[in-house]
Amino acid sequence: MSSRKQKDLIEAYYQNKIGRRELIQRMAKIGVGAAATGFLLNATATRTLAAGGPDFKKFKGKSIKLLMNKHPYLDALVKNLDNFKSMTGLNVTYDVFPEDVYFDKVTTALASKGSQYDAFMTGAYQTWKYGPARQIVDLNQFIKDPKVTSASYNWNDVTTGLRASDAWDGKAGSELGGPGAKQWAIPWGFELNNIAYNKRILGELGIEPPKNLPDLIEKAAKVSAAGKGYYGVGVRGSRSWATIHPGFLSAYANYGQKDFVVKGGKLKPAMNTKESKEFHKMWIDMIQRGGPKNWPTYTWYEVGNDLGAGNSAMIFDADILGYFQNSGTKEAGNLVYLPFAANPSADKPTPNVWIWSLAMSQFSKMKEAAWFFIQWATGTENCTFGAVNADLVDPVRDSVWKVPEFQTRLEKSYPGYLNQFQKSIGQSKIYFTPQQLFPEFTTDWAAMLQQMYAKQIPVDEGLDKLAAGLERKLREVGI
Amino acid sequence: MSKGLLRRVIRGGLLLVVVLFFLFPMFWVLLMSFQTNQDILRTPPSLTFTPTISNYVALISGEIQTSVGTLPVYYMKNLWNSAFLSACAVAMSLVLGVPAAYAFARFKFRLGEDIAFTLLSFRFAPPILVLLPLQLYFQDIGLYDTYLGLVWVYQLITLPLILWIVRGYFEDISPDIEHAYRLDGHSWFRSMWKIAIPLARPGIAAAGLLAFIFAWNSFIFALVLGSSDVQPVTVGSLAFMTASGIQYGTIAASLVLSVIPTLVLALYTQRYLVEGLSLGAVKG
Amino acid sequence: MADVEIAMSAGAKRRGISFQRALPYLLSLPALLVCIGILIPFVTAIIYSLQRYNLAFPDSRAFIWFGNFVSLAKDPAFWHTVVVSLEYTALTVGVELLLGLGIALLLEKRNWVNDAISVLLILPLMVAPAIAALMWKLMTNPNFGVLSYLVSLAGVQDFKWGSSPDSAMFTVVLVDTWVYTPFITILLLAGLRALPKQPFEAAELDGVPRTFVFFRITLPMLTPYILTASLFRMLDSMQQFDIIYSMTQGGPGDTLTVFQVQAYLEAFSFSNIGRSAALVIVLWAITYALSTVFIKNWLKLRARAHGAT
Amino acid sequence: MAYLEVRGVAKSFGKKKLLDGLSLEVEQGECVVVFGPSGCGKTVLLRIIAGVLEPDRGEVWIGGKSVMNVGPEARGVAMAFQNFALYPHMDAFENIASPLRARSRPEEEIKQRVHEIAGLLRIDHVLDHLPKQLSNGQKQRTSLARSLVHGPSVLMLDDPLRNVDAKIRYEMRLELPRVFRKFHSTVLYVTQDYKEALALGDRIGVLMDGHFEQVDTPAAIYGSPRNRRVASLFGDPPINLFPIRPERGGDGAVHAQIGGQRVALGPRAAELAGRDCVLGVRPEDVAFGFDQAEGGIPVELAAVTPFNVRTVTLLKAPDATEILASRPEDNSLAAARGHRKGWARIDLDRALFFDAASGARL
Repeated sequence: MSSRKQKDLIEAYYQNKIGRRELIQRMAKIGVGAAATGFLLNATATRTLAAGGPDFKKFKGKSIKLLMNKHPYLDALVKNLDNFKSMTGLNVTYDVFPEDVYFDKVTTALASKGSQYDAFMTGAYQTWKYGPARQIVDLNQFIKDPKVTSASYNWNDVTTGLRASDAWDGKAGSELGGPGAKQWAIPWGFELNNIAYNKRILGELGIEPPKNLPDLIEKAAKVSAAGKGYYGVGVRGSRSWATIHPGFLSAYANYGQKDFVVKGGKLKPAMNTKESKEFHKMWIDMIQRGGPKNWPTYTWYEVGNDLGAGNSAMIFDADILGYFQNSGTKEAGNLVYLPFAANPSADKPTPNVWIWSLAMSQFSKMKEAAWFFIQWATGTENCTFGAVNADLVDPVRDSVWKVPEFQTRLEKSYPGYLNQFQKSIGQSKIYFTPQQLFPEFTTDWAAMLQQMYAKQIPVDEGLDKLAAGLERKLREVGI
Repeated sequence: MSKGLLRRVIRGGLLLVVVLFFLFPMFWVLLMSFQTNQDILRTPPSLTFTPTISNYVALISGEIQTSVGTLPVYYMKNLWNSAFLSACAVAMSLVLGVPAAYAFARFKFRLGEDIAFTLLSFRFAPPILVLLPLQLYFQDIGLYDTYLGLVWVYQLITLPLILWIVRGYFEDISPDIEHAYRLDGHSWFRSMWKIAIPLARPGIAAAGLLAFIFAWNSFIFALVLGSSDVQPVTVGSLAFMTASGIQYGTIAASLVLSVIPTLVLALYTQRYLVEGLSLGAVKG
Repeated sequence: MADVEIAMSAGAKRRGISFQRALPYLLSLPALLVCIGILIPFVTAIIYSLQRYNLAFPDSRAFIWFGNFVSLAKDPAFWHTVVVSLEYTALTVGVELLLGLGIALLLEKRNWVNDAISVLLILPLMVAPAIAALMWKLMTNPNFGVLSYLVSLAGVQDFKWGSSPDSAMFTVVLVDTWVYTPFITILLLAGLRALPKQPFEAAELDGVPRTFVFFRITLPMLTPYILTASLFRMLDSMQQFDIIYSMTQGGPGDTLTVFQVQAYLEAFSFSNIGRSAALVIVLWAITYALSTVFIKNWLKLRARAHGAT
Repeated sequence: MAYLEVRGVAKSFGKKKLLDGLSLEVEQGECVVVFGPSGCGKTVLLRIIAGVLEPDRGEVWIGGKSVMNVGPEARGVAMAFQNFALYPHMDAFENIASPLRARSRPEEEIKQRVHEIAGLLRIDHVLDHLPKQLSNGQKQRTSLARSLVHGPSVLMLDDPLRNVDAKIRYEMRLELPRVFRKFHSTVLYVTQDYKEALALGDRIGVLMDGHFEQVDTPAAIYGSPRNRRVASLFGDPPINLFPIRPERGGDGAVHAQIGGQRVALGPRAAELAGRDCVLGVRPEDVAFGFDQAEGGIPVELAAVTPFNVRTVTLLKAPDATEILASRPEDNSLAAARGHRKGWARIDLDRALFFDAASGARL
C-alpha cells in the first residue's frame, strides 16, 4: 500500500519542502482524502507534543476510562483518539451518556467516590461543586511540572478568560483565576453567547440587524407583530441555570450588573439594584413582545429548532447553537452571526461562556495517565484537528483560530461567525460570581423570571424577594 | 330494540373517542419516525411528506449520518439491555413473588400481613433516596455495572407489583378446590403448582406484563448503577439530543422500535388477559 | 366467614409441626430477603436525612438530628410542595380511575374489536414517561406541535400548555393520564371479567335497571381490584418525576415543584444530600400512611367478599 | 377398636365454640350419618378428620393410629364436598383420575377404573366435559366418583345431595348404599335431611351444641330418641309433645290431663306420678275416629292435609291443645269438612315420656 508514500509526503510537508495545499493534492492523487490526510498529519504533529519532554510511554499497556457527554466536541475527539493511543500506548475506554442525564451520572459517580473514571467532561460551573467537594484534582500541579507536561503544550495559548474561568480558589466570591486559584479543569471547547439571525426573515421585513438591547426589543417585537408565523428573538426560559447563563447574563454583564457582590467577606445578592431592575424589565418586555410563546419551557434545543425552522428571526444564545442550525435545516444558509453589545453605551460585547472542560477525578488511580490524556486532548494538535476536520466549533486555543483552513471553512459557510468571535473573545469569560450555590440561585432566578413573565409578580418586588431568599440560603451555608 | 341500538351507537362513539385519545399520539410518533427532522419541524405541522426509513436504518445499522461524517449509534445494544434486564427482573420476581403471594393468600401466619406490607412498601422507597448509598455498596460488593446487580435492584419495581396483584387472584380461588386436591393425595406443593397457579394464571400474566413494562420504562437505576454498556433504551433514545440539534425523527423511530418487544409480549399475554379470569373466580 | 378461616389455615398439617409452621415463611421470606438487601441503602439514606450534608461543604457535615426536617417545616416552599404533590396525585388517580373504569366497562364484552383495542390501549404504557414527555412537549410546541395546531383549529389561539401557570398542571395531568390510564384499565378489565356471572344473569332475568346493577353489584364486587389499581397509581403519582421534569422542570415559577422534582434538584443539582434525603423521607412517610389506609380497606373488603360465600 | 375415632375434638372460631370436646367411633365398612341443624359444625368436623383444618383440642385416629401428624394427602381419607370443588381447568375424566394420578397408577389402570366408576354413576358420557359444562347432578356424581375411585378407607360426604334437584336426590338415596357396599368403605355422611339420614345410615350421629346428642341406629334414633330435641328433629309431621303431670288415681292407675281429657297412661308411667314431664306421641300413633272410643280425647277436626301416602290431620282438643295425627291415605276423611267432632285415641304403648326440665327420656 502507499503508506510509505504518505509518510514521505508528510515528512516533506513538515520540513516545509511542500506547502499544505500541494500536500493535500498529492495525497488525493494516491487516494487519501482531506480528512484522512488531516488525521495522518495530526499523527505526525502529535510527535511534537510527544517530543516535548515527558515519557508519554510510561503507562504503555495500561488503560484509562473517561466519562463523556454525547457532544460534537466528543465526536471530534474520538476521531483523533488513535493518535493519543499510539503516542502513549495507553488503552482508552469511555462511557458516553446523553446530555440530558450526563451530569446526573457525573454527580453520582463522583459522590460515590468510585475509581472507575479517571477523567470526565464538565462545565466550569459544575467544578464549583466538585472542587470544594474534593472530588476533582487541582491540575496546576501537572501543568507546572515539566516531567509530565510537554514543553510544546503551551498552556498560555489557551484563551486567558477561559483559563481563568476554570480556575477558582474555592472561596465564594473571590475572582476567577485570581491568586491562589486552583485549576479545577482544562478548557477544551466552549461556546460564547451572541446574536444569530435569519437574514431571509429580517430581509423580508426590511429590518436591520439589532444594535443593542433596546433596539433588539423593538425589532423582535416588530417581527412578532408581523404576524407571519415567526417571532422575534429566541432565548431560553426553562426553570434552570441554563436560562440565566447564555444571552441573559451576557447582556446583564454588558450593563455592568453583577449577580453578587462581596461585603465583609460575605456574598450579597445584587439582582435587586435599581439598574438590575430596569434591565429585568427590559428583558421580560422583550420576551413578552418578541419572544417565543412557550418561553417558560424553552430549552436550548427549542431555541435552536425555531431558528433552523424559520420560526424565530433571531436568537440570543450560544454561537455554536446557531452554527449547527446553519446546515441540514430549512433555513440552512440563511443564518448570520453578530457580535452583540446589549448596552448602548458599551463598545464591546461581553459574552458569558459555557466551557466544555476536562477534569480529573480525585479517586482516579491513574492520575498521571489521565493528565496525559487531558494534556493531549486540550493540546494544540488535537484542537486543531477537531477544528479543521470535525465540529470542535469553538476551540479554546488562540492559535487554532488563526489556522487558515479553519478560518476559511468558517468564512465560507458561516458568515460573520469568525467576526463575532474575534470581536467578543477578548471579553469572553464567566461573569457569574463563583460559589458553591450556583445551581440553587440560578434556578431560583430562572423561576422568578418565569413568574415575572407570567405577571404573577411585578419585577421590582420579585427581585427583592429573590434577593432576600438567596440571602437566607447564603447565610445557612455561611458564605 | 331502538334503545339497544342507541346504546350500541353511544358505546361505539365513546370507544372511538378513547381510541383517538390514546392512539393518536402513537400514530403521530409513528409518522414522525418516517420523516426527516426538517419535515417534522414544520409550521404548521402537516401530513404530507415523503417517507424515509433513514431513521430506522441509522438505528439498526448503528451509524448515523451527520454533516461531519458518520457517527456510531449503540441503540440496538440499549434495546437488548432493556429486553434482557426487564425479562430477567420479571422472571426473578415471578419465582420469588408467586410463592410468597400464595403464602399470603392461603395461610394466616404471624407477621404475614406485616411482611406483605413491608414488601409493598419497597415500592414507595423513591429511587433517588437509595441511589447514592446503593452505588457505594454496589461498588464495594462488585455489583456495580453488572446485569445481576441491576436485575436485583429492579425487584424494587417488579416484585411488589406481582406480589400484590397475584395475591388477589389466589384469594379468589376457593380453598376447597385445593383441599379436594390435597385429599386426592397430592402434596401442598403439587396443589399450588397444579391448581392454584394454573387457576391464577390470567392474573399472573397481567401482573407479569405490567411488571415488565415498568421495568422496561425505568432507567435511573441503570444510569447510576451501570456504565454505558448496560444502559436501557430510554437512555439510548435520549442520545439523539445533542448540542448539534435534537433528532426527533430518530427518537420517534427509536420509540417505535422500543415498543415492539413489549407489544409482542402483550399480544402473547392477551390470550390470558381476555380469556377472562372467570376460572380464577371459582368461589366456594 | 368459616371459609375465610379455613382458607387461612388451609392444608394445615402437623407432620413436623415445625415444617408446617415454617411453610408460609419459607414461601415468603426469599422475596423479603431479596428486597431487604436493597433496603440497606434505605437505612443509610435515613441517616443522611439526619445530617447537615452538602457535598459542596464537606467540612460542615455534621449530625443534626431533625434539623433538616425542622428547616423544611419552616420553609413555605416545602408546604407548597406537599400541596402540589397531593393535588397532582388526587387529580391523576381520580381522573385515571374514572376513565380506566369507564373504558374497562366499554371493553367488558369479549369480541375481537374489544380484544384488539384492549391490547392497543396498552401502547402508551409502553413508552418510557421521559420519552413520552419529550414527544408531548413537541406535540404541544406552539409552532411544530400538532396538538397546538389542532387546538388552534378548534379556535383556541396560543394555548400555553405547560408554559402557563394556569395550564401547566392540566398539561402534566393530561400526559400522566395518557400514559397511565391503561394500567388501571388492564387491571379493572381483568377484574370485571373475573366477576362471577350468576348475580348478573339473575339481575338480567329480573330486569333490574343497569344503573342499579352497576352500583349495587358490579362496583362493590370490583372494589378490591379498584383499590389495588389506585394504590399502585397513587404510589407512582406521589413519586412522579419524569413527566413533570421533562415537561416543565417544575415550572413555570414553582407551579409544579412536586416532591421528586425538589428532591432531585436538591440531590443532583444542589448536591444537598441531607435536605434531599429529608424531603424524600417525608414523601415516604406520606405514601406509607396513605397506602396503609388502602391496604386496611383492601383486606377488609377481601374478608367480606369471601365471608359472603 | 373402631376404625375411625374422633377423640374429644374441640374447635372454635373466635368467640364461637363450634365443636366442644366431641367424640365418635366408626367401624370399618360402617356408614355413619352425621345429622344436625345447619351451622352445627358438621362440615368443620369432616374438615378436621380430613386434616385440612386443625382442631384446637382432641385427636383423630384412623386404623388405630393417630393421624394428627399426617397431612390430608396421607390420611387415606376421601371427601366429596358440598360445593363439589371440581377442578375447573380439568375435564371430568381428569377430575376423577386425580387421586389415581396422585398414587401414580399406570395409565391403563387409571382409564379402566375411571370408566368403571363413571359407568357406575352414569356419567361416562360426559367424561370429556369441563366442570362448567356439567349439570349439577353430573357435577355431584363427578365429585362423588373422584372420592370413590381409589377405594378410600374412609369416605366422607358433605351433604352431597344438598345442591341437586329432588329427582337426583331420590335416585342417589337409593343408589349410594349400593355404592358404599361395593367399595366397603367406612363412610361418614353429613346431611340435614332426616329422611336421608334414616335411609342411608347404619348409625346416625345427632350433632348438637358441639357434641353428639345421640349416636344410634336409625330405628333407635326414631323409636327411642335420647331426648325430646332428638325426637323432634326426626319425623314429618313432627312428634306431638304434651306437657303432662301424671297423677295416681284412686284405682292406683296413673292418669294425666291431655287435651283437657283425663287419660290413663298405663303401667309404663307408673313411677312418673307426681312429676312434670312431656308426653311425646308420633302422629302415626294417634288414631282418629268419629265414634266415641275408650280413653279417646274429644277433638274437632281442624284441618286435613293429604300428604302423599298418608293423611295428616290437625285435631283440636277443647282446651285448644293441638294434636297431629297421620293415617294411611283413605277417602273417608275426604268429605270431612268443617269442624267435625271426633275422637282421638293415643297409642300409649308407643308413646315417649321426657323429663320436662332436662328433656331426657324417662
